[in-house]
Amino acid sequence: MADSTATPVHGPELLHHFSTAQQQRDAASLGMWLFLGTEIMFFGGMFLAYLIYRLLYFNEFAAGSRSLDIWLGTINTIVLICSSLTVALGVRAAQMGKRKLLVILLLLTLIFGLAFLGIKGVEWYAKYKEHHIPGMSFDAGDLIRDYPQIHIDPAHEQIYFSLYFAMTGLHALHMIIGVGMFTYLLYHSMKGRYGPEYYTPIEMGGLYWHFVDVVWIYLFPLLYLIDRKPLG
Amino acid sequence: MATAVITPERENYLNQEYGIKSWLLTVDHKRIALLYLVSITFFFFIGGFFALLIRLELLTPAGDLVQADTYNKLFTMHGQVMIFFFLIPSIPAVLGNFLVPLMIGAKDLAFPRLNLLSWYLYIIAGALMLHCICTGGVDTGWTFYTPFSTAFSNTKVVEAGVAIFIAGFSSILTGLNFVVTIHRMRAPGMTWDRLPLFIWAHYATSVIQLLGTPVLAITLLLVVFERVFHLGIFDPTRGGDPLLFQHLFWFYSHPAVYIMILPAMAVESEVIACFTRKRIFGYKFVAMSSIAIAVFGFLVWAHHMFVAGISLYSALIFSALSYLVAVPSAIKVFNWTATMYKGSITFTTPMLYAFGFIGLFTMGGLTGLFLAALGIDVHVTDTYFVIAHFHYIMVGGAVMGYLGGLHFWWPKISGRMYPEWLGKFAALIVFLGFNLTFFPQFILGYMGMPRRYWQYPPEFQVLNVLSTAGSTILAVGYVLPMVYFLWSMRYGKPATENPWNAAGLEWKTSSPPPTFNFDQPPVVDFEAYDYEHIPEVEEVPVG
Amino acid sequence: MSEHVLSSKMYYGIWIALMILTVVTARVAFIDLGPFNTVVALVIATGKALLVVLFFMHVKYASEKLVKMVIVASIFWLLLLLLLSLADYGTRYARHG
Amino acid sequence: MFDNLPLWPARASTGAGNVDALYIFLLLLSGFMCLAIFSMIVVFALRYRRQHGHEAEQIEGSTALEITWSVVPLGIFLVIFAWGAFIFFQERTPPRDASEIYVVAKQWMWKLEHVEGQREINELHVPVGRDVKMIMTSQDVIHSFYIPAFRIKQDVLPGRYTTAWFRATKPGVYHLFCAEYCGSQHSGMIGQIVVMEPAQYEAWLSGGSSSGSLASNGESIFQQLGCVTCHRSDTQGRGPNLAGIFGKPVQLEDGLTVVADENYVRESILSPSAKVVKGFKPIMPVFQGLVSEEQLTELVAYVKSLSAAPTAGTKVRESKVQ
Ligand code: HEA
Ligand code: HEA
Ligand code: HEC
Ligand code: CUA
Ligand SMILES: [Cu+2]
Repeated sequence: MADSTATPVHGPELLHHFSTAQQQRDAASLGMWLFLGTEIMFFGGMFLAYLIYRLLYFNEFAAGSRSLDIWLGTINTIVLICSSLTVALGVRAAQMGKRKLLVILLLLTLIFGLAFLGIKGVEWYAKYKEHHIPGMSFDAGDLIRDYPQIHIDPAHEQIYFSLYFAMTGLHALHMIIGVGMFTYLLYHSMKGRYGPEYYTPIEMGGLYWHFVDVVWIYLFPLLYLIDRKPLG
Repeated sequence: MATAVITPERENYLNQEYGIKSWLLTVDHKRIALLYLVSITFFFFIGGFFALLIRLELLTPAGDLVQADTYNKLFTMHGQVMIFFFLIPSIPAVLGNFLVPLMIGAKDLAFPRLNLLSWYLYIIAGALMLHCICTGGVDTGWTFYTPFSTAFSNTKVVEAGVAIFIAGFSSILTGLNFVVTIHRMRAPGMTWDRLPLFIWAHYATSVIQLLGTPVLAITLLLVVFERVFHLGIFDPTRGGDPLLFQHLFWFYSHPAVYIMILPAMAVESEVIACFTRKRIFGYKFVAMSSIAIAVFGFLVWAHHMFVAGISLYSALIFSALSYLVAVPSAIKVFNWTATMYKGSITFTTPMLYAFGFIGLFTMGGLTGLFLAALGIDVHVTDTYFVIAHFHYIMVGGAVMGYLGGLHFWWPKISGRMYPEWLGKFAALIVFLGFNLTFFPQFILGYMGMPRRYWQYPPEFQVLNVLSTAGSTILAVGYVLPMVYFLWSMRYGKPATENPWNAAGLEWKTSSPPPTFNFDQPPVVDFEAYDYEHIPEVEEVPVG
Repeated sequence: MSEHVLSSKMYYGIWIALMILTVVTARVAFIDLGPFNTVVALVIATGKALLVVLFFMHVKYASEKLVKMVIVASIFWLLLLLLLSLADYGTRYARHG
Repeated sequence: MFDNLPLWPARASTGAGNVDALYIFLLLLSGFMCLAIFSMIVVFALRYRRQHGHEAEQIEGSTALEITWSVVPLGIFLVIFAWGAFIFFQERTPPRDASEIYVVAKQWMWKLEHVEGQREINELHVPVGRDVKMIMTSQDVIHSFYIPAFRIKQDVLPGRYTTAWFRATKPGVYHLFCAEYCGSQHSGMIGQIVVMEPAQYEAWLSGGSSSGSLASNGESIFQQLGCVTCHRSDTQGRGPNLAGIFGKPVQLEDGLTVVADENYVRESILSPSAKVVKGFKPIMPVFQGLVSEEQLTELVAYVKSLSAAPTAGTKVRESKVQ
């Protein structure tokens, strides 16, 4: 991927070692998909930790999940879905050579991406205020008070929040990388570099963006919706 | 290396450009292979140096040469350097990098810049590791077991963890590049059933790198987080499970042993075919066994945890699965042996290494079967039996494969022949020194000597002395090739295009190859190992 | 990868479906379904993920087999990690259902 | 001759012979395989070495052969697996009436406590011919309890109990090693297992100083920490009556059932909310951090003693000691 995006500024550029443009594009696409495969395993390690501790410490996970702001979580999911739409439309615009539209859509994507990060930041800040950040005078006392019906071990509560921060943190890191990537793509689209003959970078960036969206699609129910039903 | 370039008439990848910059900014897979060659050799000697210190300390039962803490750092860094900075990149990043495009008739890997990036990642990781070594080191064992690594060790765990994390990405990128290259860049006519077995095995290796290494990355990251922020994920006092770390670690690190051995098997298939002048017996089965190893290799990781406190049932499952992965290895050994039947065998240096490989790998593999047997593993786990097992495979197998391959393709890489008699002599020394070093360790292990012991009960001394003696011989055996390879770059006999009279596309271009590998884009209309169509020459022209 | 261009209507359709599913999953979480809350949440998430992968990422129309294999293999490996680990955790504590 | 070069470890437990038998079988099998493969290689290498006028004969391969040399080894492997699993199963299932020893590992020593109350450090006395079960935990990192002469090894984990058992067969002094790397003095975390004739052992037992049986110490801790206020010996307490629960299945609030083993009791004390007994409110306070690892073993021993049949061998002594 790094190679195809770094080709000289004008038009469809065929790197020396490929024999056809098709070959070059297929290579980029396979490379990107393989990379996304590795990403699945990267997040997979955390999913395993999540699965084990959720089975062991369900109460604490439920309480932790309740303490998250479901409104912000849902809104953020929607924001990401919208950004995925603009990305998909952006790839389409590039395919069809609508350069202006492409620029607008990329811009929108960036705005959605930044909005997501902003909302995430707000949520994290709330957690900071509530002393729910592990390692920073963590305190689950409020949860123990708020949910007297379920018994909460503060140590196990901390494990929930550790995983919450590890998972959303690494997801946010991916978002930040995505924003960087899309800024680059935006810059080159404004220079009119992408069109029907050459849009591989847009397409590859799009795949990455959608993937990060898919990860969030799972993180949302796993972290926010563990146990929201009314307490008996 | 840049200065020692030879000057044949033809233009080739070595003499096309000169100067440090032309090397550090190269995107030519062959030059990157040489960059890797130099850097992993460096780390091999660092790791070897630690090994010698370990062996010297163990000469006497008392801990007298170094402090206990120093000893702990020595074996930790020996393991980490040897595994992550030498063996995992060794064959793939040097020989694989050099040969994968040549063997399939491509001009380069699919992503040349990514290839260079992966070398830079390796160098960054290596520099960090070196910094860590020089400023105090780590003492967790190469396995980073929690909660020792997260809460008790006072050494530079974070730095080592980050270094290995980065090295992991280097490894992932190499694997990614290979898979894409093998899928997309084959020359016309190079169908899957014409691929050299070298390519098949590298393909399988890459798959493991892609699917396993990310798990190591996240695991190390979690260890770092745990150490810095005290998350509690691996901390038993907070309800964390230290065994979760072991599951995650071995999910990568067992398959990683196949990242180390598959490429060596790749080399042996080429070498044995060439020096028996035969197609490898059961080509399809050997090819498929590589894939099978890559897949089954992921199903057995908890055999490193039989006494760690996992449940009885899962121990049974993982023990049974461990035997499954041994079958494809057996297939390979039997097929190589069968290939020699009715061959026309020459005893060149690479072939001697191949003999050594088969013998020592078989012994290492068979002792793996001991370890996979639950009842026996309980007794010998964490003893020198395990140490002997994996050095037999990794040093006896993988390093021999690497050295054999380096000799085999040296004429292609450097354009010069190495001195054959010295090569054979060194191979012999390596073989003898190796066995003297590691065979006594099997006995030590069954006697009950635990590993990672700085001092030990006196009755173990004699065997330890033998082992230490062997390691000094081994050191000579390793220094020799380095010396004569360097020598040959200037004084060696110039190599012809195909000095071994071997099959394969890499031998159909000049030695050393031109920058884009082939003057004419090759078209493949022959099977792999078509030795029946290659006339025998009178004398194998060795230098 | 062919240069098949999907209609923008299709994209909007998928987008609306994703929005609806998001709202549904958030609402359903408040209804007591016993152990099925988790199941429903995961089924919906998987449905959404499939929509994104198949349509936004063009796997359904424009991708070759190899890409599909890569996806299936990665998910399969993830399941290996999860399920084989559960072989330990599921039986380690002497717990009965 | 083998004084400073012993080649085989002492065999001093009932299990050791089983392990050796499989080991010898594997040695013979591997030796045979090596011999077969190596001699084939040597013979081929000499017989088919390059000669003038002799070309290599191209042979494609043979599916029949391939299948043979996959299936036959697999069959052999399965035998090894089954054999090894069988031994392991025995190693992992302590006999019901084994006498118990509590082991607490810490950087870098072994603390061993007999139920009768004897405490030892880095040394364990046991009689010949008795089944002994170790219930082990660690105060800090992972250690591993290893007695080569008995062919047993088990990692000792912080935060929970693991167990191992043996039945010594030969009097003598044997190595006790820590086999899991645990920091600076890992190699110094060694000790001795002293196996004695039963009579000698009794003498040692009564000679040694004892600070009360584990269970009786546990009882007094049970009083001190106020456990009795809730766990009374009738059914009136706010907590369940603990008599007779050990080793029996316990119904939990969430519908599941667990067997009350050492780990369960331990968890019930340290983190009571993790598994709440059916019919009770989760009101029991968390004792994590309030009891030491030793006190915990004593409490566990006490809870256990409440379930022991009054005639059980180990319990008889209890009144005598102290
Ligand atoms: C390249 C490295 C490599 C390779 C290829 C292997 C291959 C194998 N390993 Fe090894 N292993 C390590 C490197 C490797 N290992 C390392 C580094 C450790 C220790 C890590 C640590 O703790 O630090 C280790 C530890 C280790 C353990 C854990 C020991 C312990 O700590 O308790 C086990 C247990 O099952 C094991 C088993 C096996 C098996 C069954 C194979 C099989 O794949 C072997 C298959 C090969 C053969 C079997 C030989 C050829 C077959 C025949 C000739 C067939 C004929 C035979 C018959 C019919 C009997 N290994
Ligand atoms: C690829 C992997 C690899 C390789 C090649 C080696 C190579 C060697 N290893 Fe090692 N080893 C491991 C991987 C490897 N090892 C691992 C993973 C562990 C476990 C660590 C742990 O427990 O955490 C281990 C542990 C280990 C131990 C056990 C330590 C302990 O548990 O206490 C021992 C002891 O003998 C040992 C010895 C050796 C020897 C003698 C060599 C020899 O083959 C080395 C020969 C090479 C040389 C001798 C180099 C020659 C160089 C010179 C002579 C010049 C030196 C001078 C300068 C640098 C200027 N190794
Ligand atoms: C405030 C009252 C209270 C105190 C004090 C108390 N417990 Fe409990 N204990 C309970 C209750 C209620 C339960 C059942 C609910 C549960 O499992 O949490 C229980 C359960 C248990 C169980 C599991 C019993 C079973 O039937 O499975 C054990 C073991 C136990 N307690 C031991 C102790 C010990 C040891 C102490 C003192 C260190 C102690 N308890 C102190 C109230 C108490
Ligand atoms: Cu305790 Cu090693
Ligand atoms: Cu393994």
